[in-house]
Amino acid sequence: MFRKVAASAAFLSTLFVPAMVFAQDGAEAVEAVEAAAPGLDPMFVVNNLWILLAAVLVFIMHLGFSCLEAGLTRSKNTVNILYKNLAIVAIGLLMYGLCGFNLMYPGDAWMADGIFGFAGFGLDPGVDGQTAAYADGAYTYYSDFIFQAMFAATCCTIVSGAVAGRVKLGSFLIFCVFFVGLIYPIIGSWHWGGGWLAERGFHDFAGSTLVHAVGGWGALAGAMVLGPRIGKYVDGKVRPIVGHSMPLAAIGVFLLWFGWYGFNGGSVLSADPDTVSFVFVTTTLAAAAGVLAASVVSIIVSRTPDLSMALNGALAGLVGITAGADVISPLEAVIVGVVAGALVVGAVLFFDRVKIDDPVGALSVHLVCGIWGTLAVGIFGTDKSLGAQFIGVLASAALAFPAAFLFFTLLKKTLGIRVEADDEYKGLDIAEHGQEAYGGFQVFSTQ
Amino acid sequence: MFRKVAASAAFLSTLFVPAMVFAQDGAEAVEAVEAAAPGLDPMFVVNNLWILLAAVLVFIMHLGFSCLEAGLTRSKNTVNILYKNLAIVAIGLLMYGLCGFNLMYPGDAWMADGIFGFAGFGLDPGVDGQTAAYADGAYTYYSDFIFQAMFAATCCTIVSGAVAGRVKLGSFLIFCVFFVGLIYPIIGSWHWGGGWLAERGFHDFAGSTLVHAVGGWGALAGAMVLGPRIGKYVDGKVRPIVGHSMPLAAIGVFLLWFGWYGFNGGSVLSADPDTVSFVFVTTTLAAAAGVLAASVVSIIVSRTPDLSMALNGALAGLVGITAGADVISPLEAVIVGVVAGALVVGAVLFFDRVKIDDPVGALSVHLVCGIWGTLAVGIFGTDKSLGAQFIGVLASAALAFPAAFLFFTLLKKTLGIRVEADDEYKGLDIAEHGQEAYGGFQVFSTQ
Amino acid sequence: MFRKVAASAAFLSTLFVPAMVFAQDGAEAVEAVEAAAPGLDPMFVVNNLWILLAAVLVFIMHLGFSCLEAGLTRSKNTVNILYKNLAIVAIGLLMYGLCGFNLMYPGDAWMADGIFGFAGFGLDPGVDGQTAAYADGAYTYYSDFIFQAMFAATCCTIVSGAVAGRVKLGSFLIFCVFFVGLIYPIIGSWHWGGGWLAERGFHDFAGSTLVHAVGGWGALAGAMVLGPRIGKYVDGKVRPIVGHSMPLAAIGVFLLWFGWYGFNGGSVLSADPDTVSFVFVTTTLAAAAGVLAASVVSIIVSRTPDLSMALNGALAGLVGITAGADVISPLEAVIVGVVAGALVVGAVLFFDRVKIDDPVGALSVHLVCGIWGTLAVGIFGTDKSLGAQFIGVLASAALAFPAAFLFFTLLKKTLGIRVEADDEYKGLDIAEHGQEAYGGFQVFSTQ
Amino acid sequence: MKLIIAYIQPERLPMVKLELAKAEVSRMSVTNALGAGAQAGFTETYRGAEHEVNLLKKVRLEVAVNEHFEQRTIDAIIAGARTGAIGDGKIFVLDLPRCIRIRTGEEGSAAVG
Amino acid sequence: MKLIIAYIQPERLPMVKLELAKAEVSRMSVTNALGAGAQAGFTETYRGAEHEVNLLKKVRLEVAVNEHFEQRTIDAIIAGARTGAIGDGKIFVLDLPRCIRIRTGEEGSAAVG
Amino acid sequence: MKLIIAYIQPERLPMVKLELAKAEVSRMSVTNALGAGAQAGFTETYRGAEHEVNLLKKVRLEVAVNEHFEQRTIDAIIAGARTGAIGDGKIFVLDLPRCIRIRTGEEGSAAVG
Ligand SMILES: Nc1ncnc2c1ncn2[C@@H]1O[C@H](COP(=O)(O)OP(=O)(O)O)[C@@H](O)[C@H]1O
Ligand SMILES: Nc1ncnc2c1ncn2[C@@H]1O[C@H](COP(=O)(O)OP(=O)(O)O)[C@@H](O)[C@H]1O
Ligand SMILES: Nc1ncnc2c1ncn2[C@@H]1O[C@H](COP(=O)(O)OP(=O)(O)O)[C@@H](O)[C@H]1O
Repeated sequence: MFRKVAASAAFLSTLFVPAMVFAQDGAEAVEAVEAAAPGLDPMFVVNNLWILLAAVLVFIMHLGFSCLEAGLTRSKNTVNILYKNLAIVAIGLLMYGLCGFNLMYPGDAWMADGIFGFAGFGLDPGVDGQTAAYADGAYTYYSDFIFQAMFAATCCTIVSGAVAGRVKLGSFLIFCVFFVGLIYPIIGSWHWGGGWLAERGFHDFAGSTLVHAVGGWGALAGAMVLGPRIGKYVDGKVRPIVGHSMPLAAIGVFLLWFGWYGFNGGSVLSADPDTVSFVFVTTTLAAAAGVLAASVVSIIVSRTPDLSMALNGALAGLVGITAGADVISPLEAVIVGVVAGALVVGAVLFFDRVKIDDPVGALSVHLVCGIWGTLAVGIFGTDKSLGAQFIGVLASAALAFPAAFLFFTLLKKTLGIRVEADDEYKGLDIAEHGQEAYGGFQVFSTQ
Repeated sequence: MFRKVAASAAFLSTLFVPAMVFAQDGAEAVEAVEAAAPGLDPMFVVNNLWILLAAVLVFIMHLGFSCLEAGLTRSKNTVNILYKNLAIVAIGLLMYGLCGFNLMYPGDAWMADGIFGFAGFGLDPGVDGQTAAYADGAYTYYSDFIFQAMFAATCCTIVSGAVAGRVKLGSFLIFCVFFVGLIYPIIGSWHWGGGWLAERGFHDFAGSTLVHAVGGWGALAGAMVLGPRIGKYVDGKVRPIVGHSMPLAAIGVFLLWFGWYGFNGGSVLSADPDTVSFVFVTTTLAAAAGVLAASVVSIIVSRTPDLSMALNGALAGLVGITAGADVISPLEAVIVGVVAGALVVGAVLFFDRVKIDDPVGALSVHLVCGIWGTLAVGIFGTDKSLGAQFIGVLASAALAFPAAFLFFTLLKKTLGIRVEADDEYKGLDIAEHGQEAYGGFQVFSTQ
Repeated sequence: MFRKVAASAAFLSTLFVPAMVFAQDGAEAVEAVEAAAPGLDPMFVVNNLWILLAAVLVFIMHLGFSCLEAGLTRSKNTVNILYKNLAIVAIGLLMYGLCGFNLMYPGDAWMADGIFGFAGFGLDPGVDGQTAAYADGAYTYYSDFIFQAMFAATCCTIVSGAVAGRVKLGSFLIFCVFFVGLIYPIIGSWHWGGGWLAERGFHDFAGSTLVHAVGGWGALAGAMVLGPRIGKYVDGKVRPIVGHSMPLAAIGVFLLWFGWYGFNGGSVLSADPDTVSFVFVTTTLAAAAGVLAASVVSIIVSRTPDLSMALNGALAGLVGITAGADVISPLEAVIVGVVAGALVVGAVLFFDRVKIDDPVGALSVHLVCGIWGTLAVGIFGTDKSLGAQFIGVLASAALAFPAAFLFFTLLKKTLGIRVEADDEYKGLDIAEHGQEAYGGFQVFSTQ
Repeated sequence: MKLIIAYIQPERLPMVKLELAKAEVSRMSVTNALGAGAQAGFTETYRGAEHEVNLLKKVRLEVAVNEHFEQRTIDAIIAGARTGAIGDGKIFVLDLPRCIRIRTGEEGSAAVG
Repeated sequence: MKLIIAYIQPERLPMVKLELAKAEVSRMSVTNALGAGAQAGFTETYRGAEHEVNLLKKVRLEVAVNEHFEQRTIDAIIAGARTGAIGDGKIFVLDLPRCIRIRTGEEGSAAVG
Repeated sequence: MKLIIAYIQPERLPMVKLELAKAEVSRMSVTNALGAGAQAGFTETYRGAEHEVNLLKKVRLEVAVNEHFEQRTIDAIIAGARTGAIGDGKIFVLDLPRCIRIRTGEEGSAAVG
């Protein structure tokens, strides 16, 4: 009971912050809406529409993540995972509105040049924000915000997968406030916000590094500080902890792939037929190649085709192509996907060997393939420098990992971040929520 | 057996009506399609495309409703719920084509001025319907129809959730024919069809009242006439009847949220970058705020974070912002969402206290938050009158609730609307369909 | 063990082919992307955007197929079905890029005039491919490819449903390489590629014949060569083998319906408001009518409303309208849907009577209603010839069925296509993958 | 000692637990089962084909008790489970020569309670 | 009276029910179970890690019969369940001193049938 | 022969199997069960309403053994299942007069092993 109350208190505290400020966007905003309309440039309208649709597609990726993570873990933790992912989306969106957007795109408000900037709390389209003037006729201020906001929560969802089945809900959500509200946008500002990485010629089209690897570093930190789930590594051997629903996992991956057309396609930041269609093709081929490569490698490794590996393979290909979807040719995209698909299987085995327990393969997919994708730009992209790509990878790692590691350690020392063994046996659904995911079903769990 | 045949007969009768008429739209329509094409205004094309895409997004909300309702009820009623929701969509779409659209948008064909009009059975785009002339370059006649038709079935789906687990299939579908074919479009005509509410300055952007509260009144009538499920209220105490699949429920809510971008965004009725992006932001923030508020309140109430409440919170925020998504600022949208999220938890407790059994929280989400959202427009919207909002809420209640109540009572007296206790124990899947939802699974049901 | 290794080897071999070539699309492609951009025609941009979005919608149909097929079969084959469908998508996309696209749209590269042509391996947009010049301002080369590629895998997925529960994974995937890489595009070239069927006035708007019936013929061949599942027909009687998850099946059908707006709507090949909105309406009404007709007929036949039939009814209506969605009026669309919905139920009974075991109704939906839809164009379409439609139906049957039958027979004689009885009892999940779909759940399977 | 096995209708479980509690029997084990008895089954239809289901859902109770608790346990189960309709279920009583509590290693009567 | 417990292969249940019906035994209770016996298990692989599964799916039958039905019940089960392959299962027969029909309170032989 | 029934905590099953294997008992049947005993349950909340759950997940083991294996089987189960905490479970031992192997028709001691 005490545990519950403490966790709840911790959790509650994460909610006050975003609800508090949000100030600037008051009356002016509404008025701004009332204006506009006539004499619109159709190109502006269609570009903007695409960004909005891309945002909707990215939104559904959160359902994809939820399903994948729930499917690949045990049924006794399902309520917890769904709750966590829903809360992450809500927290991510509100925190991004509160401060993330203005940290990531500080405009002229750099405090440390190209390294840290902040344009203030809340949303403010200003005078021209909702007109074609805001972004050269590509999209409005609010379209910009909503598209970026949908991205933001992603990086925490990645962490969520790696810490599933043992993390305390309240502590984890506090971490999310910190990670999505501060770390993610700061790193993002270095490149997408026009900071120092942008100036060095680093190229990360839709975020192999800025989103996926950053989330992956957080995931690594979390998995390391937490330690493996009970029963995963016994007497030096890996004991598989089988996921409870492969259909859920498959739904998750297909939805992620589906949403990725918004993730990558929307990152063109216009509806330019040439580039968007090109990005669609590279994205698709890399994903398909990732599936086949992961299948082949998993057949070689375990003599049977492992569905969870094939699913991870699709995501591996997608993460891999994300950095260079606009500059890597279709043929090369296949290569990027093949390498990513092979890497992901190897990485799953590797992390198990070093006893870092990652229930859904978040590290293998997002961290490993995120890095691979970023470097692939240096290898295949015309006029791209492998050096710059390296710097980008290292720089983001240098902030994301230690920050996450320290924060997790801090939480561990204070509120605690891991549920007690007994609760882990019972499952987080009963321990943290007093609910079961599958009322009436006989689930036989001896782990 | 007799019951089954009677129910089937009742059900069959619901199907003849829509299949019969549909007359006007014959050869001319096809010819109209053949024309057009060259010299199109790109703005018309992009506006129209957005309406169509919004219709597709609204369509998937029906899957959302199906999943949510199935997930939050027991597994023994799952086939029934899925069937009901599929049939509602089919009936809703056909009835709306048969008469609903022409009742809701009578054009000049008002019979009682601003109160009741009917432009005849079937679809008829007329000469200009498929050109830019139809709606000032915003969309074609068929786009208009399909977008509105997707909305229509929604109000019956809301009712479906509240009567789940005990209603007779045939009787319920007959109710749907009546509700979606008559009541919903008549109320809709008062505002969106340009009737008397429109003239009074009532503002309901995408239907907090016209869709959600109207559905909610039907749901209230249904739940009252039917009475609670056996075992819900025992010796004056509430005994929870736990839903059978939280993943299904979560999939449902995410899909609803996803589709809501079409529901609200499409209600702009053009792709205007300013308004659509604004609506996306208010919609998103209200949903996120709803999640957190419902979480906090449910933690306070039951000491643990209740996933089903958090899920309802998202919907509460969405329903709440629906009336004013275009006139409420982002900051205010957060407030609307917070209030809605808190309201929904309170309402669930309230309805349980007064022993109105609403398995999925349809009343709390759609009725209570629909009213709240409509009033919120009066509170926050510039130049909006709280009085007019009140009138709109009352007027729609004054038709929707008594009509639904009478019709349900009529059905009760004639065909019967509630399955027998024995069938309720067995579950509607076996009782009404002779099928099971989860072939082979051991489901342990002692309720 | 040997079986597994053999199957794996067979499977591996399917992967080398697509990975090998892909050559032409190298550096030029990337450069082509770099160019373009300024002075774009907004109509080009919006048309192209619609094709891309349609491709995304068609993509999610693969999840729909996966869910439907998994839901309507037993839980012990779920991993296998999901894996198969994921692999089909990957193989389909890569094979279509490797050769399918250039077989289906040979341009001037006809070898046997109007019958067989091939424009070479790999993708090559050429100089103008990514500009408005490629398709009269409708879409780019890569948009064209991606939209068509998403279609391609569909025909194998149809086959997949009919052979579920007993086919060997490796052999089936080899069949897919053949079917999607050769047979499907050749037949497609006859009509969509501008071949001999196109010249004869055959009309198949979005593929009732070219996609659905072709897939259906493959499915028929597969089901015949394989024989029924053990226990389906015992002592001359049909013993139902109940699907394991109706929610999965319902999710599948709703997603298919959702994606069909891209399938049919995108087949307009432009965002023309008139035609696209018209197609949306006919598509929607046919689906709705299909649901109700299948419900009514299934009530008459089995005295209870069968959910799986109602679900098939929606698909029946959709498949039925696909050939003529652009030339059949809304009223006629309802008729097409009603007939399709009735046909599908009759066809399910028929195929069971002749002991062709089709677990998910793929033959009834795609083959029977595909043919019906194609002929319906001749019946209802203005200026369409029933004769030409017949020729199209027969011609595609004349290639698809024998080719598939021979190839399946060949596989049967060599690698084998059916798992052993013992493995069928255990389920393909354990037999072919060594995995279970629902870890921890107690599933009671006595079939 | 006796091992009492009872098959009851699933929806009677809460009542049976209540009656057992009144009789001061609080330990028991429950499994779900399918039962064929005098109760008629139902017809399942799936895709046009019918089949008779005559294995109906039941709950299986297992209660180990000391001799002098035997009758009151049986009475309590009957009190909770009886509706008078076919399908109410059966009670089987077996001799239980040995009973051990795992935690303490206690045996016999002390271990049962 | 006797309580007959049988573990059989799941897919033999329809046959066993048929044979029992022929032997005029129509009452029984069924649960699903996992069994370890002489039958070899299989290797499950998941994300590169393997583990041996040696608890295989079985069906557990419980049939209470009068003494003179004991042998024919056993014979019927064997007739329905035997394939000759390892894993066919086992039959255990227990003494059943008491049996009560909940609906009527009947005891003994009358209650069993 | 004896039929040993044991209720244990689900997560102890792997240990119990290990100990049984050490004791050369490799045949057994397992079902999942819910148990009420001395162990406290937990409160489930759902949509604001609470209810007490006191049927907790347990695993039920059934092992048929020859007399001279009785004690070592019991000892093995205890060795694997005991944690010292409430809820560890119970072992019930029944007399097993008859045991038949379906595959061969063998009876008695030969069939048990
Ligand atoms: N002889 C038996 N052996 C095993 N289980 C039995 C036997 N008789 C009845 N049962 C169990 O008891 C349940 C109820 O039996 P049934 O004959 O339907 O009830 P009633 O005796 O009230 O008519 C059955 O479904 C079955 O699970
Ligand atoms: N001694 C035993 N105690 C409990 N259950 C047993 C015992 N022996 C066999 N079983 C059950 O019977 C099933 C079949 O046993 P197995 O030895 O595989 O078959 P067979 O005797 O035909 O070789 C096992 O899976 C198990 O469920
Ligand atoms: N008298 C009994 N009859 C049937 N099952 C029992 C009985 N006593 C205990 N059990 C089973 O054993 C499990 C553990 O019992 P419990 O009393 O909680 O453990 P302990 O004896 O270690 O305190 C229970 O959950 C129940 O399944």
